[in-house]
Amino acid sequence: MPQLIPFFFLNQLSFSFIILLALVYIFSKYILPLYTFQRVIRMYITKLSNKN
Amino acid sequence: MATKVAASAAVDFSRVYSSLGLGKETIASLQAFRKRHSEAQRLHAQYSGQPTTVDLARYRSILKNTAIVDEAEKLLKDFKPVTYDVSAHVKAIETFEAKAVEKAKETEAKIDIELKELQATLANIEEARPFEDLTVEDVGAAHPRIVEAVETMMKKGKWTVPGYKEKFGDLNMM
Amino acid sequence: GLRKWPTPFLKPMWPFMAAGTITFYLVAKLQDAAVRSPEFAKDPRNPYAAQIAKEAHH
Amino acid sequence: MQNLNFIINSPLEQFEVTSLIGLNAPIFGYLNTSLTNLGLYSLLLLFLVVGLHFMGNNETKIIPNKWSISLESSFASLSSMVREQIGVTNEIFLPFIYSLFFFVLIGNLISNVPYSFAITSSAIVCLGLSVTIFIGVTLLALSIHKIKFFSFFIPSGTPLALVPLLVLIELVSYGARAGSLGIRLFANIVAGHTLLKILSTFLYKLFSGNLVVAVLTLIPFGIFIGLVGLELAVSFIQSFVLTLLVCSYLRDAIKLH
Repeated sequence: MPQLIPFFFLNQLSFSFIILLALVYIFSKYILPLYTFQRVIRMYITKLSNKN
Repeated sequence: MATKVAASAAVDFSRVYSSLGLGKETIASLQAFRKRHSEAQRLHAQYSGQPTTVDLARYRSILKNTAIVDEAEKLLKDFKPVTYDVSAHVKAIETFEAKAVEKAKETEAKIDIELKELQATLANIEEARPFEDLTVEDVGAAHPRIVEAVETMMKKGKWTVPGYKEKFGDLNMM
Repeated sequence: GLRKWPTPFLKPMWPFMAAGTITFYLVAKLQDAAVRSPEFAKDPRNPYAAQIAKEAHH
Repeated sequence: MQNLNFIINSPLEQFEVTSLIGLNAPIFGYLNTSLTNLGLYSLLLLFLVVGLHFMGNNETKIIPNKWSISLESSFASLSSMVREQIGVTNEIFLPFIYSLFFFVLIGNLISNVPYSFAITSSAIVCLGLSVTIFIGVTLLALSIHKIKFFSFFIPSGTPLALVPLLVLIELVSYGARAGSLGIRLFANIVAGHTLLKILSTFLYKLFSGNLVVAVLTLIPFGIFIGLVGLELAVSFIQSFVLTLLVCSYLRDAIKLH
């Protein structure tokens, strides 16, 4: 069972944790807010067009 | 003053009415002014055409009471057409004219600025992309209030936009 | 990239980061023990061979 | 038929973690850093996921194109899952859930490419992730509810006599979460990949036999392709199930009952 060879346990764990944390950071700060921002703007534009 | 007279003759009123896009009441007042002007001119022409000499000798022959004729003659002699003190009017007109010219310059400057703005909007319209290419950043730059609203939403950890589901439907796969 | 939004990062993530360090510590101890276990100590692919050899001398 | 002679010892060889660029220096206490193939694939995963999202936003235009619609639908699905599972007030975990979903999903999809490495097939990553999430959720619950958190193990309305027994059972089932989350993912991926490896080796033998046998093996090859399809489905299902369970664990932590 090659998964049980202990040599790179720490290495595997640190890589996957760092990548996951980086992913969460990039998503929460850069990418996901754009979707809510887009939704708010769409609501704003429809409200704008209903007004006049 | 001569140039003014020549200029006023050259004013083509029909063009003034139509092209300058004046307001209705300005056109009405212009027309009234022109009517008064032509009326005055006509009267002036009519009266200046009339003889102003009085044939006193004939009267003396007809009337017995020559004293009346003498009196009329005296009256005639010291009759002076009342000379209106036109200078006040003229001064008023002058100041009005100065003010008008100055206002005209002002409006001219304003029109220049408007012209530049129009040019800018024209350029904007030309380089503006159709609605399909409107990006989120453009609207964000145009309305920083929206950006602040979304930032507070993010800080508070609120990700749902109220009313979005009803209006735009839900792209939910599950 | 695009502009940065002030979404909180630590606020939701602190429990998982703390837990991460705990598991990290546990796995580190596990690995050190396992690497020195007789079964893997002599393994040619063992990157810690030098370390183990030095410790063996003391 | 010249037989390819590189030796494939066991179907599990595909899961071996080897160091591609290693640096083992005796400086400050035996520095052992190395870029392993798992590290390389996780960097590839980070690049793919972030690249997918940067390329797929249709230059942040308001009107979406095909790519941004699909990403918007994934955002809508995950945000509605978070809203339903964890509740509307604390949607603060959406980025974590979203990135966990994509981490596991794209990791599994990469592993379906032949001769690539499966990140989620390494026991320590899956179990580590699962134990971390378990401890994280418990820490969160303790931080919110302090002592009252332990009322979670006593289902409401149990007679006093039964309480110790039930608490024990609840504790065991709560503790099992730590392992089950990871082992489920790990077992599915490893089993699937091992099965495909064994079948493909067998089919290769059949195909390289004489012509008649080769043509006949097209039928089992069809089944094999079906299995590859199944493996793709497994990748999706596993990442979805993991995300859903993490959401429900978070709900238990925040809402207790």
